[in-house]
Amino acid sequence: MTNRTKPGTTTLVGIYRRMALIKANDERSRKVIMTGRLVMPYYSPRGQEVIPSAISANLNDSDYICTIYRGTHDMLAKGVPLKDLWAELAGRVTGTCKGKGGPMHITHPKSGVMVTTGIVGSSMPIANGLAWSSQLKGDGRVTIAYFGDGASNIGAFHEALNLASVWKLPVVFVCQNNEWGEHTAYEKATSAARIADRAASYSMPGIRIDGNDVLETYAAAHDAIGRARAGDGPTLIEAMTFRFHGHIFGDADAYMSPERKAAAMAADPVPRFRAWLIEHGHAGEADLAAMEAEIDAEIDEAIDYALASDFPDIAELSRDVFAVEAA
Amino acid sequence: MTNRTKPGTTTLVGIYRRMALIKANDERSRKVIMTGRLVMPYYSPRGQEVIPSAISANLNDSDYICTIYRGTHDMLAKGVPLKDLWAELAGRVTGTCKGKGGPMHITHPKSGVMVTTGIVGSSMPIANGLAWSSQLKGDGRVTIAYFGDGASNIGAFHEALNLASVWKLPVVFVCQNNEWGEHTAYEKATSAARIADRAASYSMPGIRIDGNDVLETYAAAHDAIGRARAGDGPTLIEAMTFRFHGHIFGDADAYMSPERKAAAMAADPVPRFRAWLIEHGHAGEADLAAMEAEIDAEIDEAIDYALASDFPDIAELSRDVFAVEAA
Amino acid sequence: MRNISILEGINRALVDAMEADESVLILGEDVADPEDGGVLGVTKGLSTRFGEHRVRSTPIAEQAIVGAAIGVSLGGYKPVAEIMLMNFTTVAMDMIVNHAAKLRFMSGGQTNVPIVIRTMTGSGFANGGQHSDYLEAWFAHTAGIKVVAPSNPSDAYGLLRSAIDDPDPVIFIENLPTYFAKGEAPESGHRVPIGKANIVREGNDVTIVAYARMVQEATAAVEALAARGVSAELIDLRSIAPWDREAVLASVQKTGRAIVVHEAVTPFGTGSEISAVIHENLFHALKAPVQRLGAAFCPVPFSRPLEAAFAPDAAAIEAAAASLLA
Amino acid sequence: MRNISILEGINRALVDAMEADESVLILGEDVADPEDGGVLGVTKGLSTRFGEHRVRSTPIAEQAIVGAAIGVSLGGYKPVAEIMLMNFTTVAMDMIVNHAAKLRFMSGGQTNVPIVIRTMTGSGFANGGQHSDYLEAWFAHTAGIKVVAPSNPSDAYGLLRSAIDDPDPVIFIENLPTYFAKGEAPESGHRVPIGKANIVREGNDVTIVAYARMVQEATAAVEALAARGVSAELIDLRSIAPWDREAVLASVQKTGRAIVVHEAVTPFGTGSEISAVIHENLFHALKAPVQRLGAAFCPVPFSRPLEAAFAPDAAAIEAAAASLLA
Ligand SMILES: Cc1ncc(C[n+]2csc(CCOP(=O)(O)OP(=O)(O)O)c2C)c(N)n1
Ligand SMILES: Cc1ncc(C[n+]2csc(CCOP(=O)(O)OP(=O)(O)O)c2C)c(N)n1
Ligand SMILES: [Mg+2]
Ligand SMILES: [Mg+2]
Repeated sequence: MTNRTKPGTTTLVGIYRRMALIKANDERSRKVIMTGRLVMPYYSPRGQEVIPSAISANLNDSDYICTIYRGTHDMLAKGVPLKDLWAELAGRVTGTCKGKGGPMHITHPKSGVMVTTGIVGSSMPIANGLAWSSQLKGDGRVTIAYFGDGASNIGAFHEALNLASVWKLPVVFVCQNNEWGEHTAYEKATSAARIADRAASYSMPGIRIDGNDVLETYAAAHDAIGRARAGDGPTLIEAMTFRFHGHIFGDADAYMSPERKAAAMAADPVPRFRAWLIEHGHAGEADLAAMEAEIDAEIDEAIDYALASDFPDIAELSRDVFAVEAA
Repeated sequence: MTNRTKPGTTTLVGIYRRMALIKANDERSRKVIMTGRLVMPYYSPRGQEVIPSAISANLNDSDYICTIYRGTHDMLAKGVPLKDLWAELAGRVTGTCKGKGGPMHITHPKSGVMVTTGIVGSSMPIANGLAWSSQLKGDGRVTIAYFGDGASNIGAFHEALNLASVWKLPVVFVCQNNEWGEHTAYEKATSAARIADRAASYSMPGIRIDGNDVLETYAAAHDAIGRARAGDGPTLIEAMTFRFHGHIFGDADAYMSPERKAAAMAADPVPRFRAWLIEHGHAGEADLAAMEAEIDAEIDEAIDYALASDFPDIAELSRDVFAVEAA
Repeated sequence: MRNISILEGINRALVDAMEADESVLILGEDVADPEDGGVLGVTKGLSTRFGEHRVRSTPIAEQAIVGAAIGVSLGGYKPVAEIMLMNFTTVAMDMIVNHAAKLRFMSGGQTNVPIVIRTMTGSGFANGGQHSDYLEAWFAHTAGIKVVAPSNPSDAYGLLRSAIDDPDPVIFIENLPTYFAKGEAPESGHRVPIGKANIVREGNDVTIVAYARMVQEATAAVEALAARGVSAELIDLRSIAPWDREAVLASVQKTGRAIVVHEAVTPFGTGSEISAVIHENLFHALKAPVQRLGAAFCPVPFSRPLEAAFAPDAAAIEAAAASLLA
Repeated sequence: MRNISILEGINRALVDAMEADESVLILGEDVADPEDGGVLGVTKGLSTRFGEHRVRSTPIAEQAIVGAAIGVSLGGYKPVAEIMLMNFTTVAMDMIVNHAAKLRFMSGGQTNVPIVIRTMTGSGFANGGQHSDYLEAWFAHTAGIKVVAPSNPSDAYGLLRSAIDDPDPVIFIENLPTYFAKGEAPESGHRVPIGKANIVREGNDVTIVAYARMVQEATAAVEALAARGVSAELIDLRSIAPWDREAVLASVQKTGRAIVVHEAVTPFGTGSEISAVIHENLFHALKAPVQRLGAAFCPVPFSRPLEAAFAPDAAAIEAAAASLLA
């Protein structure tokens, strides 16, 4: 790692704050569903905290991301406010999308979260278009397309990476390889030993990194985002990680090797990075504990706010279908 | 080239016969359209004769191919009878498809031509299924999926190659790289320097060959087909060639460099291989001239047969939609 | 006879079809047992019983799935492909519409595509705008493909067996919210002919045509109407393409009034076709115009009260019937 | 005023829109001038005039094309994406239906997708089963997307300008066999409002509703009917979603009889929707049931006599009108 790509203390602590927020938010989400306070399909990103946290530390508010049903971590790392998010999860009119989109379709342009999609592979072609708009305007923005390992086998991945390369778009394709696509193991679905190797098909830099390693992820993102901003085109980053929970809330994970899962959970990147920060003098235990308490309070507040908010009016069914409401 | 993959005289002359047939048939097709005897969309394969001719020399009648709108050469090389073909082009009830499919949808299971498609990329996913049927039956058949360079940028290509590799299917993907997809040059659409390199994305052997060179094409096909038959999975062959005429009959080719085109036509693979055969003592000038005359006569006969055949009855509109005709 | 769920009915139909015919295959995401026999277990036990060569989990690649199904059917097999949710057919429309539906015709009858595409959908589970659409009208508008949508375990079994028997492609639509709805178990080997409706309840005042989950809502409506002294005839269409014109027309001939209910949005939906045909054929027998009841014309909303108001329910059906009779 | 072709009308609309608004972009296969401005030259001259950054030829990758259009529109642009033939929308249905049509609603109105998808189709050019389908009913059945299909150069110009102005996604359907049909040139800046039909000819005995190439066939039929003393009113729908209910209902209120003509197959087609709505609204005013005239229920056949018999023609429309009046 060059010095250029070595983050300073503020940045490192900022990354940790994102990670801690994602972890705490996930734990609360599962509890809130378990206790029946909310009903929603929930795709836990637990275990994948590092990736968007380290990437977002290289992004501005005005940079764009397109993410997927699992992307709560990507959204939080990019800055979607907790209250707006929770109100959306609760289907309330105060939510990011007035409750009409729900967890799989969080949109929050103010923080650059332009599209959240439930269709595997579809974040990538749209990310290209956002990147094209930046290329046209010369506004220096970068677009991140998040997707999973399973999504690297669908047609949209191929079409999008090819176009991005031919048009030299300022986009970074970030594959969060958590080894599973629903219940199917990586090897059973994916013919490439490494997804990063697929970048060669598009004459695009491709790199596989340990997506649970903050410094490695930060550096790879820094390089790729820098390339994009400089007009040097797209990059494919394959960030290795592991999904701690079932594909969707309620999935008991019977298909997974318990040993593999236990090992991954034992190597939980969040406490690991926390310890590293303290060990390397970037933060004190008390500071981090205070930060975590603050996060917990914010989440509490957001949930209370969400659950106290109104549901949208039934009339919303005919609004936002078109610009002008049909008579 | 190993001895194993060096074709003998009968094979070589057989390949030439296919090439001569394709060339003569193309010339007649364009004439027949020009003079208004037939109205049909026509995608000339002129210049691409070697590829299916050398490949088919490695195939049995029972092997399958899936090809595209441009694939008259692929069909003829695989053995679709001229009369049935021409009757289809003329929309007659004696045609391969009773006139209902037309040039873009020639189907002739007896010679293994299972699907001809007008949708870019779609030959590949279907070829996988045919190959899967052979794998299940253990019948030793191989399926060839023909497609163009432009098609290597569409989603179906990616999905099909990945599945074929994961399932180790007995299929060979043959990309006829004629440097153009409609009016768009290879480089403007395709981010890989070589399509063959894309095979690495699928842990599949990939080879770029001179598709206008009979011996090289024969050898590559021999290896790939052998691998497929032996249960060793798919191969991607990128066969370099050049399209002598416009994308479709009537296209004036304004977008092409006249020099490049002239050079390609000057290197016409058909007379070149003809000369080579004579030079190497595989055939005499008189033999080949007689063969060519025979081909011409066969084409004449086929066209006459086609034009003398009846059109299908209007009642055919409601037949073959389902197995049982709707009342 | 013991009760089973729709999900079990589907599972049994697959088991019995695979048992009866070696050429029956299954493919789709997560369908094999190492992958739990599907995210909801619909295909559970099949790969263990019949082998992973006949029950294959696939990559997430719907074009490749449907393409493989088409090709293997051309090679003599009868594949049942699962497209997990109906909205995901959108990435495989070329394979379904340009190929599966057309190869028989375009080949002049030389090749046919005896595949079944099982897919699932339905609002009510808070899955939002990209996971709950009913798109049956698209396929019904496509020559060369059949569409069925059962509403109970026995029909699910019988229609799936018929779909697998069928020499042409069939879209088999399952409904998520009623997967665990129980009903009478079918006898093994039971068939429901494609194109044949089921008169769930006879009546004289109004005909209600429904399918899939809407049959449950309509059943409740019919009971409520009966309590009000209205005799409604309920037809479970079961097959959407082809649909049972004879049964529907005979019923409306008798009642003079009809309501068509579906969960897809109303405009350009299957209700429009059925309404048009009823009007064309029973112009003089009709006492009032046919009513169409479909979902609100918007994407499926997430928020619970919006989702609850999205698709027709028993109350809406009852109200429509009452207004027709007013 | 001088005559121009539909193709020229489209080209001019693009030129004028790009001239008027820097945010208008064009993308699609072969659309730029090094690629001849499209295989038929519809976009000829544009990249030379406005630059290849605004008029971009793409790889053959319709998901990537529509995806890029969606994304760039989220970034503030107004792209016009060309999907060369309507059958190729089948490989981009996810992008069109799950994304373009839904993002405004799913985002609660925060984002919108002001894109135009130009596409071309139509039987009559011997292009066979995979190049000639009319699929407008699919899109009309999708909440969040508009569909238009002009029949003459002036409407082509005016509708395309309106489609580009529109803040929501619009499918703009062109017809191959009438690309070179001439008609009055529009004034620069002309707009045809989306959702507004054109009464091509007034009449009292029967209303004929048509769009795209069927307007030409209907025009011939109307003339033949006039010669027989039948006064037919011809409505060129122009917009299919939303369609002009007011105009159609007012006309049928007057005539009491209606025929709906389209080139798509009849079952579950747009004619079914229009028929259903007419019956619902004019139950008592109708003198006879609405007739639907669509293509034969099969894939588009290649053979010339079959293709000629596939879609409705003037004679069929005339016969339908005569039978309605009999
Ligand atoms: C086109 C499509 N096919 C199938 C699905 C169902 N599905 C939802 S998530 C998922 C697995 C995706 O795996 P991966 O891309 O690795 O992402 P992860 O969920 O592991 O983050 C599948 C198959 C879908 N949403 N879209
Ligand atoms: C999905 C799809 N998009 C676009 C087209 C229009 N089209 C027909 S042929 C062609 C070019 C294909 O180029 P390539 O794959 O190189 O094959 P070639 O024609 O050169 O043999 C295109 C764009 C199509 N048929 N299908
Ligand atoms: Mg994954
Ligand atoms: Mg090519």
